[in-house]
Amino acid sequence: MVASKQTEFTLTKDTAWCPGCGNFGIIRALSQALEGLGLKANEVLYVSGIGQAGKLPHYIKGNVLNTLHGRTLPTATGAKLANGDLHVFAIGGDGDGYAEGGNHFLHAVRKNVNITYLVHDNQVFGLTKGQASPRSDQGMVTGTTPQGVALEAFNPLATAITLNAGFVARSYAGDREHLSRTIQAAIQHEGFALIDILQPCVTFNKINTYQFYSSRVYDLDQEEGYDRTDRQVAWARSFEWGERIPIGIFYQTLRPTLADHYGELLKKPLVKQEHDKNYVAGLIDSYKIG
Amino acid sequence: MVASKQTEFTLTKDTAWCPGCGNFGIIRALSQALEGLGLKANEVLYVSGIGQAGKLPHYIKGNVLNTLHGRTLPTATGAKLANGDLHVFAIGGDGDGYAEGGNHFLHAVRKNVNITYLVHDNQVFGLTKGQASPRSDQGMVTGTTPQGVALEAFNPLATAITLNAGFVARSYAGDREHLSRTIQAAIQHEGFALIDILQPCVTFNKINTYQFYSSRVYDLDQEEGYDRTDRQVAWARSFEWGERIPIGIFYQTLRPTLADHYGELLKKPLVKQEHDKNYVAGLIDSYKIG
Amino acid sequence: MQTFNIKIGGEAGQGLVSVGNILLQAITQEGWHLFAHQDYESRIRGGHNFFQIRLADEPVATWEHEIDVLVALDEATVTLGQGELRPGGIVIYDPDVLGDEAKKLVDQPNCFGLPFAKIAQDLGQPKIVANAVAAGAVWALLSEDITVLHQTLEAMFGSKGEKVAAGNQKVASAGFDRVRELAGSRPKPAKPENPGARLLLQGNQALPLGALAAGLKFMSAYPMTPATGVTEYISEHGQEASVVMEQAEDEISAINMAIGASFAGARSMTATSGGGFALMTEALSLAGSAEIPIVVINAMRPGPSTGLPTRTEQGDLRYAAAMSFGDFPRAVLSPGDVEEAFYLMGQAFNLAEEYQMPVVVLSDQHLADSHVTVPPFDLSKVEIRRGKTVSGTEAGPDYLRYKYTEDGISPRLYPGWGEGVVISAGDEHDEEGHLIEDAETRQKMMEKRMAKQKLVEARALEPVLCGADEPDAMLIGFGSTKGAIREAVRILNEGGCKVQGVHLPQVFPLPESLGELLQRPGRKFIVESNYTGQLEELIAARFALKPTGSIRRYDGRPINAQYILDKLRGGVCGGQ
Amino acid sequence: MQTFNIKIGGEAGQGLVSVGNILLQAITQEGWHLFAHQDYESRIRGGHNFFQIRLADEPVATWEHEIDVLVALDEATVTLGQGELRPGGIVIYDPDVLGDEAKKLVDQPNCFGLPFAKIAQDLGQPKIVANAVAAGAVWALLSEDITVLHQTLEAMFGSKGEKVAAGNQKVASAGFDRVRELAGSRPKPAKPENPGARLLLQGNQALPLGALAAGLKFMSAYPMTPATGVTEYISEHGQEASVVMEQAEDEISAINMAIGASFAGARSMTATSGGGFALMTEALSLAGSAEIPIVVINAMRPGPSTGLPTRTEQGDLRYAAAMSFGDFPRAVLSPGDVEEAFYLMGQAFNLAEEYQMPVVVLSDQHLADSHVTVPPFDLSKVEIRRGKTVSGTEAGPDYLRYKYTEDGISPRLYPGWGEGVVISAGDEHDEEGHLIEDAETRQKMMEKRMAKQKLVEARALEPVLCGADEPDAMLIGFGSTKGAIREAVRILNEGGCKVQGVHLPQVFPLPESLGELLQRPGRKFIVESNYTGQLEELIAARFALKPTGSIRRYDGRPINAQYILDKLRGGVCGGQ
Ligand SMILES: Cc1ncc(C[n+]2csc(CCOP(=O)(O)OP(=O)(O)O)c2C)c(N)n1
Ligand SMILES: Cc1ncc(C[n+]2csc(CCOP(=O)(O)OP(=O)(O)O)c2C)c(N)n1
Ligand code: SF4
Ligand code: SF4
Ligand SMILES: [Mg+2]
Ligand SMILES: [Mg+2]
Repeated sequence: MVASKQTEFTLTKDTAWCPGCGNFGIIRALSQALEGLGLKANEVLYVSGIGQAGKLPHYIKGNVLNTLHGRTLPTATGAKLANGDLHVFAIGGDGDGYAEGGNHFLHAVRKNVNITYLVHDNQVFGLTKGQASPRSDQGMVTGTTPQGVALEAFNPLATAITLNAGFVARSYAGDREHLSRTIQAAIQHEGFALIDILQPCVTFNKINTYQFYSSRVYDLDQEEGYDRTDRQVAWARSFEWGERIPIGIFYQTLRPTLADHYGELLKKPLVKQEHDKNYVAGLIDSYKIG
Repeated sequence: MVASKQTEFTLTKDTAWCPGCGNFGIIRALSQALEGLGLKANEVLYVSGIGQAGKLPHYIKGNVLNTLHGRTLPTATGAKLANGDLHVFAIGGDGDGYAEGGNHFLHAVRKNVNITYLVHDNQVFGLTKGQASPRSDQGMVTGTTPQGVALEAFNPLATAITLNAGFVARSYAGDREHLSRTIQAAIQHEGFALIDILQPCVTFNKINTYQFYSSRVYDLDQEEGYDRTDRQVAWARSFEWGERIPIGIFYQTLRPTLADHYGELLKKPLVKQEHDKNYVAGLIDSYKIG
Repeated sequence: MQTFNIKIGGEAGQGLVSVGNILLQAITQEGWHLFAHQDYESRIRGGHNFFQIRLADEPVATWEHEIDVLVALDEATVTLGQGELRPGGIVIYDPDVLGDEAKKLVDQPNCFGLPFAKIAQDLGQPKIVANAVAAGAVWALLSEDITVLHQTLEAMFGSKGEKVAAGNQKVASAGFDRVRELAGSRPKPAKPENPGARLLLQGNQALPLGALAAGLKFMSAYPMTPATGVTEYISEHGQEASVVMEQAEDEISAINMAIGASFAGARSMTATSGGGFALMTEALSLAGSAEIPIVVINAMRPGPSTGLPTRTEQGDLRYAAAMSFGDFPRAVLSPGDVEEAFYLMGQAFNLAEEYQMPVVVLSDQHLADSHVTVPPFDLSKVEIRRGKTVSGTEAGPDYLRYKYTEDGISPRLYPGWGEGVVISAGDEHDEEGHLIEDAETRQKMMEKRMAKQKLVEARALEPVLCGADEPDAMLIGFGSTKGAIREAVRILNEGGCKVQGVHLPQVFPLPESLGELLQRPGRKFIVESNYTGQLEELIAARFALKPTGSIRRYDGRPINAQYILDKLRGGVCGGQ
Repeated sequence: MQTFNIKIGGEAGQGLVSVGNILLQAITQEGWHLFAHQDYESRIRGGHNFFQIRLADEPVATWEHEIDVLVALDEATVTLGQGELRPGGIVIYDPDVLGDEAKKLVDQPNCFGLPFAKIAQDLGQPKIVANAVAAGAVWALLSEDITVLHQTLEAMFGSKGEKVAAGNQKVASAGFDRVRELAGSRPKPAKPENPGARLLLQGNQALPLGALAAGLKFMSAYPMTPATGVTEYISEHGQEASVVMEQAEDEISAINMAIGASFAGARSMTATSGGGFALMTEALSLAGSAEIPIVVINAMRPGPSTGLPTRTEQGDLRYAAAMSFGDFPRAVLSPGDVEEAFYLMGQAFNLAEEYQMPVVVLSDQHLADSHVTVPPFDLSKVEIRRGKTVSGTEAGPDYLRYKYTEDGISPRLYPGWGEGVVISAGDEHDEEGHLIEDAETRQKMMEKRMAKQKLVEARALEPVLCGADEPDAMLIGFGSTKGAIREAVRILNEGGCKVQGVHLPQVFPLPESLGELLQRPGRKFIVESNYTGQLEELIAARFALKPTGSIRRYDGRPINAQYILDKLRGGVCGGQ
């Protein structure tokens, strides 16, 4: 069955992305990662937001829930709590995740549900034609920031580490092997895993291009002495953004997941559990008088 | 006019708070801070959320905008941008600010508008009768968490520091002098200033009581060698929560505020600027043909 | 029907809910039917609140203005409550909490002072047990025999140890004896002959119980009065009932979590009130487009905005019916009482799953917080219909989530349950679930979805009628006005009018039969708790008919029969 | 009226908007009136999009199905566009982008191949200048003289340097000459005699321009198609127009920021589309309760949910009218065309400030993205009325923000402008603005607020009529169907029918005079771009009247006159 395994996650040819978009690198890496782990398409659920990134699940095989702009994380959380057998991905852009979805980002990290969150970080709102996102560099001129972006760019890695996320990584759409490997590690991590993926947007982001990244990124995993269990070190390192930009797993730690907290109840997928009429009958009886 | 100054911010006797509530300490400290700075009630605007904390502005003199649960920060931001002459406070509970309002918290810090944000941190949802808030201790049993809170408590200080807030402080409702001093420093800080105020809720929080805090809090400002301009040190210190709990200004740095970014435009309060009909006439003309 | 009304007033934190609850239990145990409602402020301590119990020899479903016994735990109760006293009504007050002015007011033969706390303390009990003194005092006016009250105290406090129960009993006896002494022997309220077994519970218990009975598997919510009771109920029983109840960071997260769980195959719901509901509406539109079943309880309180958080109103009807942007199938249900609340929850889930759409259940503070005695719920009447689902084998590898079908309902497969994959989208999509741009598919998919709405409309829940069959006048309402309308109809018919009551358990889409009813001769009055007449508007929008008159209330207090009769002022039959 | 239609089709990123814009400018400059609309997919590159220009010798306000010139930048344009060609219509295509099948389709005498890119490159110009080749080619069918097109290119590209402009002109000439060669000399479209000065702009320019003219001071928004144009417009001009435009992290923040600024005294607005609007509705209820003026542009696109983000629909009307939970004063305006869009923005702000309430302006993708030539806007007609405001001195130290007044409008003081303080609340409040719990104040405050709604209703914007005065039939619509209805009415009347067009610039509350119009004899047809007939519903809700027939579209494409006529199929007068 090697043949079938290899084609489980083949990609659709016809996409709505611009030629050269970093999203192609991401979808190829994802496909490679899933096939590498020998997963079946019907075991995988992609919960997507709205944006260019959010279109990804429509170009690869698997279950899909295309939700609202900014709402991938709660929706993915609900789906995973209901059926722990599914491998659940939340997939969206940096606008989706860090602007509209910022509050869910904070609290999904805290909830520590066992899902993998892929953020296609192109540092702009792609689908709406290039406005500033929380990840845009200070000074970047866009349709909504003609005087240049005033705010410091949001640091998702530092924020996740501050919230004690169990798996915090950055990868790069231009490095398929690294990204595929990182996705596999994220899937294998028990708990919430964030991968912020540097994704060149060839149409709207003329600053953070392939060229920009290719000369800057270096792999943390290969840094001698880097200890990804040291939270403070990871936090500090996540601010490095200049001539050198680290990619890799910044921080990893195991914490009880939300499902663990539910104990016995979630030992078996909730959706496969029977309805206990007797318990309800007992509750009704507790109100009975006379 | 000393007499009038002393009564500018006198408090209403009749409140809807429980006797002994930490909110009394906060309102007294606020009144003291404002009078100490010689402010006038009509120069001050309190933008409040919904919750027990959000009732505060109704018991002290000043302009008030009682908004929605969780929406103090954007509303205060809009008011301040429109009239920079107002001293604007955003006032709300920990549920208001870190649950419902979490996204605004992230981005208000980033925007760095010159407002003072007071969070009455009683570690529960007070007004709705004691459910867990993002600040509740792990394991705390409440109406919505009969098995105990599963999540690690949210660390607002570390998060604000991660987002490079310019003024990050914690104070304690039981220490009026400290709180009043800290509020004054926050008002005087140019930019967004957060004070997370430890506030005993005598009705619903039986863990984080006056007794709990009184034996634990110590003043960072009095720690020899503590350097509040060192971001990493501040971040690390903000996680200290046990036998000793630091209060004081954890981190302070000056960054351009959002108003600075608007440059000339906001040199004079927006609301006091005239409407420029000529500019509009010119715009219309730019579409004219024939 | 003979009724008897007890009103207990005091500050928040003084224990009036506790006095109320003791009495509710004992009164029911003793054999009466009852209806009890609450009025409280948006604060935790202080203020002026009350708990009002109406007991009767027949089932009752609304409250009365006039009071037979006023129990004053604070001064305000004496000042405010006196005017409501029926001739011959009795006041039991705590002299230790009254100021001089109030003391003058109670200087009357029907007013009896009992220093509740002092009595308890004198008997060596903690102050908090003063509640039992008050309960005992009231009991003396209800029964010659304190046994049932003692049993109730035993049942309620037994788990806290024998001493606690005994202490409560002792002080209750003291209160009981004292009032018998002061008030002498008086005729007692009439009792039903054979009341049988009854359940005693409130809307905020019946709704979640109905959800559990209907097989709820997942709930996520963010607290908001007056919906919090539902959330806390499911939190409390979730673990044992095999239900996940997860508190969310906000309402947007709450509904989207529930939608995610529902997509995965779990019966899911959330509960909130106006402001939180507003935040959920975007996701309701998603559920409409992606065809994901979801049930939302919106427990209404007076708006706009934060309004009066602890009072009642029916001001979200128009908004709930409009629901969200764009056109998509939906239903809005409006239980009128505790019993209906239980059964309608099952209907809500069935509708949501059979038509794969959002269903809103409109509750309100009056329904949520009122206690009532009802016939025991019949679990065998709760049918769980999950609609057109397919097994993995039936679905096969080429499953189409949005297959075009005649009735517009596409068979549902849960993701991961078969070889085929499930592709759902809020973007416009084709049968498979993938995104489309062309006009033809868009039109077909809209028509597929909206075909479901025709079915929902065709099987809309029928109006619940009472009173005259060929009436001269009709009183029409929805939600928690049901009991008030029913009682007004009874009184009017007893007075010789021919009046019919029409309660609408479903307000959107409205049943066709309502249009037929409205076309019959006779005057029509629409009764509702909002300013603009939102039900009236929905009826006009659907049937192009306007009523004869409107009875509305918008001061945050519940409508009762007397309110309706006062507003009608004879105009309903005879007269004008 | 004589019209001529040009359709340019291609992939996103191929520059068809650029071809379109060049032609729009030149056509207007040459003296025609025009209407141009766009159809594009929710993607940045690829797909199939078009830009369609209708020029005429009279003002035009809608589009036609039939095309005189089809310009194909891609293969799909040839395949899909052929059927729309008028007899004698011409196809200009790029042979280099066609496959064999498509090549067969263009193997006809009316089809002319021009390798746009190649022509540009052969003339030493970059590929991107191919757009000017296409523009020149079209121009050959419009005019004998290329001067105006050359001037246009100079005006558009002059700022990029002389060489760029000259290069564009050179290749335009090549396209022009080539088509004259291939197609020979043909009669040219008729021109207006004296067109005078016209503005050429689109809805997404007229709306923000109207806001600036009305004295906008503050805007905050989060991008969402098709409202983003408004946001980017204010971003671009804000600094110079003394307006703060701040991008928000989400729509909730956007509207609350704007409300904060408005409270502080700045005319404020936000703009969004369905999903974002849903997220804003909670704050609309706050604005209603706290009586804070706010204007929200909701640019509609087909829902439910994400739907078809770049297409058009009028499916949010019901939801916008319901607006939020609870009852509060509000208005919903619906500009029908670019000119009305400009002036209605001023009305929206005046309404919002005079009645201290939220006002929603419903735009849609068709209005937002369509270009049209209109008479120059008259700034002197834009009156800025900020309503009942008081100076600090007038207000005095005891200013009451919610003072009871006869008309329900309490004088507004901006915080910090006087000695008195301004206390505003979304919680129910007293005259001062402090929180209350009692029924009496609640009722009075509701009545004070709702008194304003009566005024809003009494001065609702009148229907805009066209066609016959005593008609046999009426076509009624709102928003961007205005032009289509107007044209259908004209055609029907020219055909001997007596038909009247009724456009509603205000859809909530509806003007009383609409009820009178509807009560006149004759058939009534309601025209709208949604599935369920939302305008029909609002009319029935208000006037209890149902129309004779409904003309609806819900495939995401705009209604035009032909669509209306096709649906009427003679039923409007004579016939059935
Ligand atoms: C509630 C809501 N607000 C706004 C939008 C419009 N919108 C769609 S995608 C998008 C931003 C896309 O940016 P990002 O999430 O970074 O994704 P990208 O396209 O860059 O991959 C926005 C603002 C929407 N669909 N829904
Ligand atoms: C949108 C919305 N959701 C929920 C509520 C209900 N609510 C009111 S106050 C509150 C929480 C209060 O907690 P916190 O903000 O910590 O303030 P506290 O009362 O503890 O001072 C909640 C959930 C609301 N008013 N609006
Ligand atoms: S706009 Fe940017 S992110 Fe979107 S598809 Fe094109 S290159 Fe990719
Ligand atoms: S409930 Fe807690 S926070 Fe609220 S007033 Fe009482 S003590 Fe204070
Ligand atoms: Mg992006
Ligand atoms: Mg709190």
